[in-house]
Parts: sequence; structure tokens; C-alpha cells
Amino acid sequence: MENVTMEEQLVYDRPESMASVQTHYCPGCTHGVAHRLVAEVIDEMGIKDNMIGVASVGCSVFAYNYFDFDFVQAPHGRAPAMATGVKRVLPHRFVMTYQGDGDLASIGMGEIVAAAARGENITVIFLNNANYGMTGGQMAPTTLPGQKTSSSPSGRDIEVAGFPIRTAEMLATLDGAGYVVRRSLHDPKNIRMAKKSVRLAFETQKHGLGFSLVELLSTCPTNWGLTPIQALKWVEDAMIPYYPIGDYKVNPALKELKI
Amino acid sequence: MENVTMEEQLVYDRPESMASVQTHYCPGCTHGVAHRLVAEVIDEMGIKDNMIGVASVGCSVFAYNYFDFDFVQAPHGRAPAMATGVKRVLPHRFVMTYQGDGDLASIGMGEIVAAAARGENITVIFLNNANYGMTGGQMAPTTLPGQKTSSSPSGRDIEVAGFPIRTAEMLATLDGAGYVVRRSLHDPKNIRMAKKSVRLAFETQKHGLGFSLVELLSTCPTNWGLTPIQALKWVEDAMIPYYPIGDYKVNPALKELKI
Amino acid sequence: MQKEIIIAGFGGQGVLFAGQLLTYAAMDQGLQVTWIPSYGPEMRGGTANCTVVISDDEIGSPMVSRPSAVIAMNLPSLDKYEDKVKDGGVLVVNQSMVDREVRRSDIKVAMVPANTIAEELGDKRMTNMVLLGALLANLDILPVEAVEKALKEHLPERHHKLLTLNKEAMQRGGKYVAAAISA
Amino acid sequence: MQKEIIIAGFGGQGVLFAGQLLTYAAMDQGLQVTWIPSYGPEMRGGTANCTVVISDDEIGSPMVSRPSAVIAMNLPSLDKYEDKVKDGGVLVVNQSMVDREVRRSDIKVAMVPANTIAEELGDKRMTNMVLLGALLANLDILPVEAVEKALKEHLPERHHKLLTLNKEAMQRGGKYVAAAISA
Amino acid sequence: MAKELMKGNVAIAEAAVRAGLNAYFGYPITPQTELLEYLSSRMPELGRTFLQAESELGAVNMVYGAACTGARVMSSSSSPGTSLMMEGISYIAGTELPVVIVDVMRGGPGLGNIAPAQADYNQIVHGGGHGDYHPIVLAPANIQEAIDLTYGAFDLAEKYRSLVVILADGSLGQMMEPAELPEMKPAIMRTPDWATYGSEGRKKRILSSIYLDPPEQEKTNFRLEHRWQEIKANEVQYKEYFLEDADYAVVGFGTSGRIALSAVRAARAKGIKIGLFRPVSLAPYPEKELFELSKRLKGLLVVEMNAGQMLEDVLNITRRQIPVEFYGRMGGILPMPEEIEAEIDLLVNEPTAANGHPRDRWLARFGKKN
Amino acid sequence: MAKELMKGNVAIAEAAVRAGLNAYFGYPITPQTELLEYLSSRMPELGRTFLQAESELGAVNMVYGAACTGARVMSSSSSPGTSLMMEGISYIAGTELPVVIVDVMRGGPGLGNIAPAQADYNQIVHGGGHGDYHPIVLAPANIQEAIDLTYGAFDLAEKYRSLVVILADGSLGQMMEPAELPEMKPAIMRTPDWATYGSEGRKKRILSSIYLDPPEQEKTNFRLEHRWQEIKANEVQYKEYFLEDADYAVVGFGTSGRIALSAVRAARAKGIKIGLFRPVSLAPYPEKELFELSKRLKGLLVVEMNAGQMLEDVLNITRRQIPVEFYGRMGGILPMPEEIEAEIDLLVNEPTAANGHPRDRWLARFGKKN
Amino acid sequence: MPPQGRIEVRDNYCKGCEICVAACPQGVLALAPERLNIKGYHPVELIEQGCTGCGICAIVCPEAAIIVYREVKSRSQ
Amino acid sequence: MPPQGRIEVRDNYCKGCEICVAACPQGVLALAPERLNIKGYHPVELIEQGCTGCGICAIVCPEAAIIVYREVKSRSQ
Ligand SMILES: Cc1ncc(C[n+]2csc(CCOP(=O)(O)OP(=O)(O)O)c2C)c(N)n1
Ligand SMILES: Cc1ncc(C[n+]2csc(CCOP(=O)(O)OP(=O)(O)O)c2C)c(N)n1
Ligand code: SF4
Ligand code: SF4
Ligand code: SF4
Ligand code: SF4
Ligand code: SF4
Ligand code: SF4
Ligand SMILES: [Mg+2]
Ligand SMILES: [Mg+2]
Repeated sequence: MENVTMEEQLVYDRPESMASVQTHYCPGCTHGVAHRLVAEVIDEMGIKDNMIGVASVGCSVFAYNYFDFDFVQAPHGRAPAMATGVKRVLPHRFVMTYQGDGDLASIGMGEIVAAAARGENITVIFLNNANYGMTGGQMAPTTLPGQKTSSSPSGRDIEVAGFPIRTAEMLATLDGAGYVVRRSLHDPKNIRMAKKSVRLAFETQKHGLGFSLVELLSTCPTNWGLTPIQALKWVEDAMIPYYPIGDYKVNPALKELKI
Repeated sequence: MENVTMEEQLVYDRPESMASVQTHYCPGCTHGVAHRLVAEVIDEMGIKDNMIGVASVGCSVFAYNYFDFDFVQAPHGRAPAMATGVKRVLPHRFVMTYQGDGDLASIGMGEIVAAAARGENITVIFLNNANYGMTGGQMAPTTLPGQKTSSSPSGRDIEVAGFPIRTAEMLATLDGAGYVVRRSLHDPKNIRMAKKSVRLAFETQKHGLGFSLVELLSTCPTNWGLTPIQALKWVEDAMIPYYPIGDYKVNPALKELKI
Repeated sequence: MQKEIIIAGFGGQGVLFAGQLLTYAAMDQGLQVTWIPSYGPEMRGGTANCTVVISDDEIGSPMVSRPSAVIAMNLPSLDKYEDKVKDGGVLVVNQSMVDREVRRSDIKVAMVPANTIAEELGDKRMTNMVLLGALLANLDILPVEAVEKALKEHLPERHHKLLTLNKEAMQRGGKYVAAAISA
Repeated sequence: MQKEIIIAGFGGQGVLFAGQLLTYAAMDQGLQVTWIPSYGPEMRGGTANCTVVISDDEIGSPMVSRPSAVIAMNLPSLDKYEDKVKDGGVLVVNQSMVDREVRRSDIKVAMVPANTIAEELGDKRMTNMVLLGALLANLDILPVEAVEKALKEHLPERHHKLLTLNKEAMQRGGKYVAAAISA
Repeated sequence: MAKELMKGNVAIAEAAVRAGLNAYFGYPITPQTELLEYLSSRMPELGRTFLQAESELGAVNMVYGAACTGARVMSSSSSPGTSLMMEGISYIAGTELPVVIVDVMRGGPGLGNIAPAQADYNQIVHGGGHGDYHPIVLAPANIQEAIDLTYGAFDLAEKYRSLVVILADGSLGQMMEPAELPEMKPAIMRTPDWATYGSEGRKKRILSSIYLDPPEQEKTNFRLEHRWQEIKANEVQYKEYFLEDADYAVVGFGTSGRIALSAVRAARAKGIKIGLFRPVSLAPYPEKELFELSKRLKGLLVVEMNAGQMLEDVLNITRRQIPVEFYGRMGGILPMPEEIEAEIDLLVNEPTAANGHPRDRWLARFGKKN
Repeated sequence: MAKELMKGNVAIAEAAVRAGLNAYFGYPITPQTELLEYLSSRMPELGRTFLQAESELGAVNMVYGAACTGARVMSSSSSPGTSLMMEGISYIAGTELPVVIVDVMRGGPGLGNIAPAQADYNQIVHGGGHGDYHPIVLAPANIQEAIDLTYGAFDLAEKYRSLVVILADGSLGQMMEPAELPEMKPAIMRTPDWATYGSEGRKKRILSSIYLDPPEQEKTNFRLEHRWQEIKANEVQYKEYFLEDADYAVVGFGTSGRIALSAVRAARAKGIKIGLFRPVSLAPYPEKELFELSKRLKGLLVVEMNAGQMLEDVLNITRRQIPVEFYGRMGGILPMPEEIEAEIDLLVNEPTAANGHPRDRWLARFGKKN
Repeated sequence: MPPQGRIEVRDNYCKGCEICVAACPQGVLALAPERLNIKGYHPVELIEQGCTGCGICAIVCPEAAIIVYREVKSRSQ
Repeated sequence: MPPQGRIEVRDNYCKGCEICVAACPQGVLALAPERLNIKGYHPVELIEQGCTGCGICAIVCPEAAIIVYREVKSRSQ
């Protein structure tokens, strides 16, 4: 005979790869979501002890405190170069950079293009929040036309400051890129998609398929002057039209992977 | 009554915008062809006295000696930034950078992407000769897979050094780019096409249509270890297949121009 | 004559503005003055404080380890600064946010239930002004009128409707102290 | 004992190699030695020269303004270095590339039609060796055998078929000088 | 003009505007960001050029280019950002261009922190870029001085075709103080006879820092050295306080100098005959003045927000003929007047021999705790 | 082992290989390019890492990253390229990592030229990057020394978790000299207790240069200062020639030091009692040794390939108690022994007072021609 | 019958951003009006029955502050 | 009849690279076997009749060393 009882099952718990500390992020900032996704993927793949993270300069400078694996901290924009140094001497470790849009697409553009072109086997988690969060919300290369920031007080004037850079699209033109996509963190569906992409990015690295980058549209409620929930909406309404969610480069070998 | 006599007409003379000095380029190096085309276009447009050239670091570092107009000389890779400085305070002058592939696509990648993204109204003449000519033929980001150079003595190994960068294609993804094309200097037909593109690039600037760049496939007989004529052939046989001649971004307004 | 005032509290309590007001007032009186915030990581969230130095001579250090007066707008600020007040100096404490007595007896202490008073005035944001009023009543540095004048001249136009309330808050702070002392 | 030799000519005349050969020979004899090229823009096209210093003691400067000996392989080199040779020093001139006399009389001068001799030997590339032979015959620093030995040991394997020719070129250079002097 | 209450960063920015700043290029970095932010609205409002560069490398090369045209130009940054400018600074010096750079120092090395420090003294004063060159370096200690030095910096730069660095620290950038602003000038765009702005009506010009022929480069180096001799003769600035009858002196620049003033006053109040020597131009350094002063003194205390960088210059200048002591705070900590007062007491009451190194003694006194 | 004839650049590269170099990252620049070119075949042949970086910024941050793992790493460059490394160097110092950098100096400032110079002495020795930090700086004067210093540099770097700079000039890079190579070691990959190579079996580790809290940063600064005291006590290197009975001495480092040796010999031959003091470690500088020496002398001549950068250190160390003269060549010109000899004659026959500055006298003698 | 679930909030991680509140399909979350955590934030809590254990709140939470449980049938013999 | 042309070479600019020689459709160019210019190169010269003044040599010349002339009918009344 069969006994049917109700039993409680754990559906979701904080990932092991996250350290047990509070973050310094502002309430509702989706940097935290990105961290969580990375940690979940690393847990799932069981690669925590083989990880070396490279923190950049930006609000995520303290990322090293929030993950429970080895971490180094790079000068502003140079995380891809530092990651290259680590990966070249430890080719069997997983190496990840975690960079903001000012870091990666402004001061660090040279390094990210070079790393992508070299097909450097590293994974880049790229948080695009359309401004320089840490220094108080200045214009970033990703700031939208007309967007007000503390260094474009009348709104980004494209005549003077030019056009935002669509980083994923640009890097996807490089042969060394194995996996380059854009995702968003503004709702559950997109977060799920983002997680899958983070996984695929690490799988790219695992299988030696070259450079992988996941661009994540992220909020900065503090500097945008919005509540966390308004900020999510702004990602959907203002950012996504300019930065379409999409797969810009996917090495065919990845499609065959069973994850 | 009509007298028909034969009269001699000048079909081609050295352009005025070239200075009356010998260049230091190696025999057969097509840097010289690129110089000539630029000078011819500047003569035709009558803008010599309104020009400020920005020389870069590479074999063309002395470009300032060969043109008969104002010139400044930039640190390795930083010509687009220097040109931006000039153009911003002199918006009605024509500003040109002349850069090699090491200069523009390696150390200077950050500056060129930023200038293109800003839609900086400058013209970039970009000489791609698949190596670092001036320092003795080291690998450049444009060096072809398998190509032997003094720093890739067994041929460029894409597993280690990654893939060459197709600069024009990459920069064309940026909204600020008004005119981005690739041409070659290896035969009369291509040289004629190249000249027309140099003209269009300056017209882009004249009409305020944003960033313009002409990538020119060029020879380096000395470091390639080929005769000048073999070198032209190598451009055609080896480089063009990897670097297709083409228009990668052309502002529609340019098509309506009558030149 | 030189006086150093530290105003300390949570971000959002109007700490920096209260300091600037003092600064403006001193400046308008023809005195030398410096204002310096503690900036840094603690700026975001957490605590905020600023130091104001007022003098009739060229000011040396804009920061001091032993101020003439401190306004402590919350408990952590009291804990941090109580011991630092100069002998004979002034310590103004926001009693509403502090659940302990002041231990020192060699300084003038004013315990002011500033939140309560501000709420009585109908605007929580007046807490800082209440405490400032209490300070001025204790520290012989600037007449309260000078601060009122500064308020008028430097409060952004759009807040001018709050002028009277601000003045009132300062007066209440001053009076509360006077009452407490005479009591 | 210290001797400084400058070898100067066009790029492609084997200037640097001739200098290296001297250097190897000196090294194999247990002497101290330095070799330094002039590098720089002139490397490409134009002139080339190198300085070799040979000594039985630790060598100070690897460059000298007044060398003990000079091989001038062409006219610009003669013009540049004639005045610099030390009093009593040696100047070997490639007569084939020079259309003037040497002016100095306080030094040993060897005018050697090195191109002609090399062509007689059937290989233009031997010019440098002819001049080197002439130098060794004039400068008491290394036996010609030492240079021959160095040649054998340091000439790349693929050129070993040229060994005899190289030796012969040096001997011809040496003999030409001897003949000229005895004449 | 009436005094206004201004933040240091803003005051410097406005002073530059009033000096006729034509173009500003910079990149955000704490604690100088307000300077850039202020100019991001102020410059366009006046129809002048403001551009946020892609990086400090970009910024320094933009000012390099803009300076070539004869325009008044400026950039600003803080320690790590300034390090990225070193190549460009060396080029600007080699090309002999007038450029003003503001450096608001923070704690280092590396990413360090954003609190005030003076640990880039050597980098700025003794050459963080390659080659022999000499920027003029001015270190304001208060906001009025920051305004005045910035306002004058452009003339100085143009007079000597030289780089001028305004060397401040985070606390000066962040503090407010009443100060008077100078008269407003329109954007200045000169056409000196070396500038490249298009060759209409004249021969073409070239601006570069290459001299492939060593004798030509040496000539340039000598030219720079001679110009520096001239600058040394003409442009020394310093402030003296209570030195007339002093037996002792404190030497400090910028913020540490002004903090020391409080300590000096306190010591005077106790009857110690001590004064303050505050160099305002760190390059050219008031060498002669300090040397002459030192001859009259019984001892010197050098105070800095670093591990003793200017200290070596003071030792060199005073030839270690009198006792010198050192007090430094590092990593973003301001020395407090009371701490300096204690050091003054030590200097006066327990003088050490001129022998031995003041830094060693300082490390022995304070370092061990750490 | 038998001596081999090697170019300086190649000798340094091979010495690093034999020291167990695990990874090299660099960018071409004359006059150090052969070093990179040599390693581009040598390293892969041994199964080790060679990577041509996208720039010197890339290179310095690649060594930064690789050093974090415990690998033996090196980069190399020349003046303008080294300037681009300043931010990274400051980070490496702040993170306390063992890294070896070779700097083959050329003429500057700016693009300058590719001829040998020593004008980056201040940049390398006194801190071209921001913040208080002290690299160990070793200046070889010949190829054997270049080999030996490079070979030992890695141990030094690891012993002190410090940056070590091999400071050479273009002529040392380009010249050939017989020298003996040391024994070959396999690629060295250590796992010291600070390195980040994956946390298997231990707690996670962090390597960074941020200390947002000023007291923490100050603690780090003190730690660096104390370590530097230790290095100063243990790692001074210098060479003396003919100094036993000397009345005079020349002070010079690297190539200018070795050239001076010829002049000293010539002067000795004329009966002048002169010797040569050649610092090999420029940081830590042989301060005590030079000071003690100076007490026995009647005069000093400092010779450099710059406008007198080390000169200031010599003046500081010797306290201007004896006459000091200076002779410098700049812009890529090597001083010739005869020129130095003439300066020695001047020093001996027409001694000047200790007063006045040797650089001024030098400029008066030579600069005016220019 | 919809599945039964339950969440636990680790108060000290929660910053009261209310993103989970807005995202919960069942509308059963709200900030605790009185309680403050050590950082001074009002943490979120379940205010009603009806949690299905869908996990959406955890998916959107930037602080990984939420643990989710769901009741499942377990068959034992 | 093909058009008649003629070229002039500015010897001191020419580096003897022979690119024009290879490009000339008429095959009328060659390096001067004996002459050397001040840089030590054998400059190019017309060696035969038949130049059409097509300008191709000038188009390919990296040194802008060639001047091209062509005869055209000119009508005068
Ligand atoms: C060389 C250098 N320049 C500038 C800075 C100052 N800085 C710190 S963070 C930052 C911007 C970060 O923005 P982003 O990368 O978009 O990250 P976010 O904070 O938005 O996540 C800047 C400019 C620095 N630390 N170093
Ligand atoms: C900062 C810096 N790094 C390196 C160099 C050395 N350098 C001079 S030219 C050059 C490469 C030039 O190659 P490219 O841009 O392709 O021009 P080409 O000579 O091929 O025309 C390099 C690396 C330098 N001058 N400055
Ligand atoms: S400033 Fe913006 S990006 Fe930074 S933590 Fe706050 S919300 Fe997030
Ligand atoms: S080295 Fe190459 S690119 Fe440079 S001038 Fe010679 S052929 Fe041209
Ligand atoms: S698990 Fe689902 S139903 Fe339960 S609280 Fe979270 S979002 Fe709401
Ligand atoms: S989303 Fe997370 S941090 Fe925000 S209120 Fe909910 S539990 Fe708290
Ligand atoms: S013009 Fe034409 S035909 Fe005449 S030489 Fe030139 S290429 Fe040949
Ligand atoms: S192409 Fe020009 S440089 Fe070459 S051979 Fe012909 S004329 Fe001379
Ligand atoms: Mg951002
Ligand atoms: Mg190239």
C-alpha cells in the first residue's frame, strides 16, 4: 500500500558560491541579481574551487567580498587583461571578469576588444546600467540619448557626446568571440533567460570555445532617481528598445550541449 | 577655318599638398600611395589651408614632413583622442588622423572606438599592412593566421594569439560612424577606388556626417620579405580574402552628393 | 577667537545643510570659516558629518580632533564624539534618538528632544534646525539672527515658504535649552 | 692593453658581421670584448657601423670617440672617421669605394681595393673579409688564425662551404697590405 | 567682488572658466568629480567645449591636441587617473605646450581609497613620465589660493609653454570656504607663432616631440633645462607664518601645511618660537628661501600626508645641517593639529642629532604600531 | 659554463627563462624589442607562456593577473611604454606582488628617439606611479651583470613580494659581450599562502589594492615602509673601482658608470687619484656607503645620461659637504670617456666651492651652446 | 488546488526594495511595517496565506534573501 | 591610332621599386641601369616609344615621382 504525505521541499536557497555577507549595493540594484545568477551557475557546475574572479572598478568593485571563491581586483577597465594573465598561466581554471559599462565600454574598450579578438577563454559578465554608478551617476558610453546624468545635466546630447555603444553587437563581429549575448534583469522571465546565458557562457569557457560575454541590462535606482520598481520598468521601456535582448554570437557547438 | 594641332596636356603631376621632400619609406611601400591619394583629394577640395593632420606612431610617424599643411604628432594609438581635441576647439577645420594597424587596432583600439561612437567629425586614414612595420615586423592584430612575423616566428597561431580583427566591419556597427569602408592599394583599379573613398571620407567630415574611416590594405615589402611587386600580389591573394574590399557603413546623405 | 563645530548624524537628517547654514552666517558676519564633510564610502547610506571652523583669523586645519561644540543627532554620533568635545565645550544631543545620558560633566550639555519638537512644529525635517538653535543658544559664536539672515539668503527660493518654520524651529531649540538650564 | 676598432660602411656590406667575427675571435682568446652597433633610424637603408673594444681588463666604455683602428668601407665612413683615429692608429680604407687620398700622416693607412679583390675571388660579399684581413695585418691584436677559427665556429652551418673563400679573402687582404708596405 | 562659499572642486573649475578656459576634457574620478560635473553644465552654457573623455588616456591626449591649436585647455583627475596620463604628460612637455592639469590626490598606491592624501608629490614634482622635463607645480592650501593659482596657471603655462599642475588633495576638493572669484574672461584662443590651427596665410607648422637625431633631442633637452632655470628664477611662491623670530619651523604644503598652522599657533601660545614655511610652488621649489631660513633655525619639522616625499627635498636643500624631524599620515588620513603639536614638542624638547634619518625615527615611533 | 656572445636584450631574456620564467607579456618598442622577439620563440619552445599584449597597459595588467597566481612573470618595455605602465605598477605595488619589469630607456621626453638614455631614473626610482611605494631597482652596466641581476630578480621579488625593475638603457640592450649564463630552472609556479589559483582545499583568497578605510590603507602603507626598511638593510649593491686611496670619485650607474670607468683609468694613468663608485641597486641606494666614501674625498663627479636626476640623490646623501660636479649627456647621446676625463681634470684642477648647484655650473658650461 | 508553499526571509540580507512584493503573483508579500533589520531596513515578510512556493520572489531578489519551500506529495510504502 | 604620351620622372623621388614598370600597360618603362640618384637608387625611365600617357604609372607610384603628359588635339581658328 502507498502512503501519500505532504512533504516540504526546498525550492530555492541562497547559492553556496555566495559569501554570507551583506552587499553594499543600494536597495533594489540588480547588480545583486547578476551576482546571484553567477553564483547559482557556479554551484550547478560545481566549479567554485576552480574559479578565479576578476573584479573591476565600479559599484561591483567589492564583488570579491560577495562570492565565495578566489578573486583579484583589476584597475579600472583592465579586468580582461588581468584575467588573461590569470588564464594563461592557469588554463584549466575558470576565469571570470565582472565589469560595469563604464569600466568595459569606456576606459576598458581596448582590453575587451583585444581579449575577444584573441578568443581568450574567459567569461565576462557585463553589467550595463547606462551610467557610472559608483562615482555618482555620470554619463557612460551606454547612456541613452537624452538621458540626464550628473555629467550630462541637460540630457545626453548626441551632437556632442555621440551615440551609445551597443557592446554585444560590436564584439560579436570578432572571430574570437564564442558566445556573446544580451539579456536583461528586469523581470522573472528575463532573469531566467539571463541565468541560462550565464551558464552557456561558462560552458563556452569549459569547452574551450573562446571568449564569452553576457551583457546584462541592469538598474541603478539611486542615480536614475527612481524607485527600484520604476527602475525595472525603465529598463523595459527605455533600455530594451535601444539594447535589444538577443544572441549576437553563439558558437554552433554550444547548441549541441545538453545542459 | 579650323587648325588642328597637337598640344601636350598635363595628365598627372605631384599634388600640391605633398611637401617637396623624399620620404623615408622603403622602396615600393604603399604608405606612399596612401599619402598621395590624401594629398590629391585635399588639393581637389581646396582645403589644404584648413587642414590639421595628426600623425601616429609607426612608419608613418613622419607623415607630417610629407604633407604641406599643419600637423601634430600623437602618442602611439592616441591619434583619435588628439584629433578630437583639435576638432573640438576648431570645429570648422578639417582634421585627419593617419594611423597604422598596430597603432589603431592594437594599442589605440579604445580611442578609435570611442571616437567613432561619439561620431567625432574627423577622417581616419587607416593603413593595414598586417604587421608592425616600424619596429621590425612584429605581429599586429591584423596579422593573418599562419603569417610569420618577428614575434610570431612559427606563424600566427590562432590558438594562442587569436584571430585578426576586421576593423572596418567592427567600427561600422557604431551609430556614430558616417562612412567606414575598406579599400586596397595593390593595383590601379583599387587605387582609384581608394581615392574616391578618401574623397568621400573628407566629404563626410565637410558635411558634418560623423566619423569617417578608410581602411587601406597596404604593403610592407621589407618586413614581409617580398619584393614590392610580390607584396602587391600578396595583398591580393592573401589579404583581400580575409579583409574584403567593401562599404561597411555609408551615410545615405553621401550617396546624394555630386562630386 | 576660533570655534570648531562638528554636526553628526544619519544621512538625510540635514547634517550637511545645518553646517552650511552656520558657514554662511559666519561668512556674512565677516568671519573666516571652513566647512568640510566627511566624504567617502560612508556617504552612501550610513552616517554623515561635517566640521565647521569659525574664526576671526586665517583658519589652519579645517578638521579637528577636539571640537568646541558637537551636535549629535543620533546615538552613534554621540558615542563617537562625546569624548572629543573640548573641556568646557558644548554638546547638543538629539534626545529623541538617544537612549542614554551623557557621561561627561566638564562640558555644557543640552539634551533636546528635537524630533518631538519638530513634529510638534508639524515638519520632521526641522529636527536639524531645532538642534542648531540649541547650539547657538549655548555657543557664543554667532547671534541667531545671523543664521536667520543666512537662511533667508541661501535657502533655495523654492523653499522660502519654509522660512518662518525654520526660524521658529531654531527659536524653539534655543528656548528649550534656556528653559532646561533655568529649570 | 686595449684596442678599439670601428667598422663602418653601408648597410649590406657586412659591417656588423665583420665586427662580430672580431668579437668572437677575441672572446675565444680569453680576452674581454664588447661589440656595439649604431642602431637607430640609420639602420634602415643608409649607413651602418659598429664598435669593437678588445681588452685584457674589464672594459669601460663600449663606444669610443677616438678608436685605435677604423675600417672605412665607403667614402662617407672615411669622411666621418678619418680624423677620429688615435694618433699612431690604423685606418683601413676600401679603395674601391673611395675616390680620394687619406689626409692624415700620423697614422698607419692601408688603402685596399677590396671590391676588386673580392670580385677576383668571385664573390662580392667577401669585401668585408678582405678589409678585415688587412686590419689584422696592421693591428697587433689578434692572430689571423684566431679569426679563422672564430669563422669556423660561428659562421652558420649553411655557409660553411664559404669557409675557405672567407679565409682566402682575409689572407688576400693581409697580403695586399704587406705588399703595399714593402713596396 | 563679494565672497562666495564654494566647494574646492567647483571653485577651481569656476576659476578656470573665468581665466578663459576654452576647452575641458576629463574623466570622472572621486574626489575630483564635482569639478568635471560642474563644467559639464557651465562650459556649454558659455558656448565653450566640455567633453567627457573615454578615459584619462583619452583626456590627456585631447588636451594635448587642443593645446596645439593655441586654445586654453585643462584636464583634471585624481591619483590612479593621473598615473594614466604620464605618457601624455611627457609628450606635452616634450612638445612644449601650455596645458593645465588639476590633480586632486587620494590614498594609494593602487586603487587605494578616495580620502585625501599627498602621496603623489614625487610623481608630479619629480617626473612620473619618462624623460627630463619639469612641470610647474602649484599646491594651494585653501580655496582662495586654489582659485588664484588656477586663474594664474594659464598665463604661466603660456608664458613658458609649460605644463602647470595644480596639486590639491581630496579634502581641499571637498571642503567649502568663502572666497572671491576673479573677473571673467572670454574663452581664450590665441594664435601664437608655434600653434597649429590651419596654415592659411603662412607656412605649415608641425608640433611633435620626436627628435630622432640625438643631438637635436639634446638641444631640446637643453632648451627645456634653460627654460626651467628661468622659471626657477621667476616663479617661486611660498608663504611664511611667524618666522621672523622663530627658532623652529614646520614645513608643509597644501592641506598638511594649513593644518600645521593650527599646531604652530598652539605651540606659539605655549611660548615656543616656531613658525610655518609653506611652499606654494612645489616646482620650482623655494630652495633658496628654505635654505636661508634653515640657517637661522634650531630645527625643522616636515609634515606631509605621505611617507616623507618632500622630506627628501627638504633634507637636500637644508643639507642636514640642523635637526629635521618628520611627521606623516598616510592612506587618506589627515594629520590632526594636536598630533603635530606633539611632534613640535618632541622637536623642541628632545632634539636628535642631525645624523640618522628622520623617516627612520618616524617609523620607529609610529610604524611599529601598525 | 662557457661564455657566450649575446646581445643585452637577448641575454636578459634568456636569463629570465633560466630563472624559471613562467609567463611573459609585453609589447614591442625599440630598443627592447629583441627581448620580446626572442621570447616569442623561446617560451613556446619550452611550453611556457608568451603573449604579445595589445599595449603596455595590457601587458602590465597581464603580469599583474599572472603574478596573482604565484607564477614567475615578467614584462619589458622602454620609456614611453613604461610610462603607460605607471597605474598598473602602482596597483602591483599596492597588492604586494612579485613582478619583474625590464625597462630599456631611450631618449625623451615624449616620443623622443630610440637612442640610449637614463632620463627615467626619477620615474622608476622615485615613483612614477601614484602613492607611496618602492620598487627594487637594479641597474646593470654590462651583460654579465644584466644576466645575473635578472636571474636574481625573481627571488628578490618573491622574497619581498615586491616589484623589481631592471633598469637598462638602449646601448646595453643593443650591445654584445661574452657572458656566462646561469643554470636552467623549470618554469616556476609557486603556491605561496597569499596567491589566488583556485580555492580547492582552503578558504577563498582575495588580492586587491583597495583599502577604503583610511586606517587600513595606512596600515598597508606602514607595512610597505617597514618592508622597505628591511630591503634597504639587506639588498644594497654597488661596485667600487680604485677607491682605496682615492681623493676623488666619479659616481655613475649603468652605462654611464661603465663609460666613466674608462675615464677614471685614463685619469689614473695621468696620476690623478680617482676612483669610480657605481651603484648597482638604485633602490635601495647605497646611501651609507656613498656617504662614508664622500667623507674621505676632496670631490665628486656625477655622470649621467640625463639632466642630473641621480645627482640630487648624491647631493642629498653627501650633504654637500664636498665639491660635487655634474656631467650629463641627454637625448640619446652617450658621454665619451674623453669628455668625462676633461670633467675630471676640471674637478681636480679648478675645484669650485660646495656652494651653488652643480647642475647650474654644468648648464653654464654646456647648455649655452645649445 | 494550487500547490502550497512558504518562504523564509533572511532579514539581515533584505533591503526592503519591494521588488519581490511587486513580483509575487499571489500578492502575499509586504514589508514588515514595524521591524527594522540591522541595516535599518524594513524586511519583507509573508502577510497572507496563499504562497504557492513558485519561487518568483527569490528569482527577482537582488540580495538572495529569500528561501522558498513547497509542499510535494511524497509516496512511501 | 592610340594617343601619344610622355612621362617625366623626378629622379630623386624615385626609389626604383619597379611597381610602375610592372603596371605600365605598354611595357615602356625600366630602371635606368647605370644612373643612380642621390639616395642610391636606379630611377625609372621611358625605354621605348609607345607611352600613351595613360597615367597608370603615376597612379601606382608610391613616391609621386612621375609626371604624365598626353597629346591632345587642340583646335584653334
Ligand atoms: C583610472 C581610473 N579612472 C577613474 C576611476 C573612477 N571610477 C571609479 S568607478 C567608475 C565608473 C564605474 O562605472 P561602471 O563601470 O559603469 O560601473 P557601475 O558603478 O555603474 O556598476 C569610475 C569612473 C578610477 N577608479 N580609476
Ligand atoms: C607606447 C608605445 N609603445 C610602443 C611603441 C613602439 N612602436 C613604434 S611604432 C610601433 C608599431 C607600429 O605599427 P603600425 O601601427 O602597424 O604602423 P606601421 O609601421 O606598420 O605602418 C610600435 C609598437 C611606441 N612608440 N610607443
Ligand atoms: S549606485 Fe546604482 S549601480 Fe551602484 S549600487 Fe547603487 S543602484 Fe546599484
Ligand atoms: S617597414 Fe614596411 S611599412 Fe614601413 S616603410 Fe618599410 S615597407 Fe613600408
Ligand atoms: S514563492 Fe511565489 S507565491 Fe510565494 S511569496 Fe514568493 S513569489 Fe509569492
Ligand atoms: S526583493 Fe529581496 S531585498 Fe528586496 S524586499 Fe524582497 S527580500 Fe528584500
Ligand atoms: S603613362 Fe601609361 S603608357 Fe605611359 S609610361 Fe605611364 S603607364 Fe606606361
Ligand atoms: S613606381 Fe615610382 S618609385 Fe617605383 S620605380 Fe616607378 S617611379 Fe620609381
Ligand atoms: Mg555602470
Ligand atoms: Mg602596420
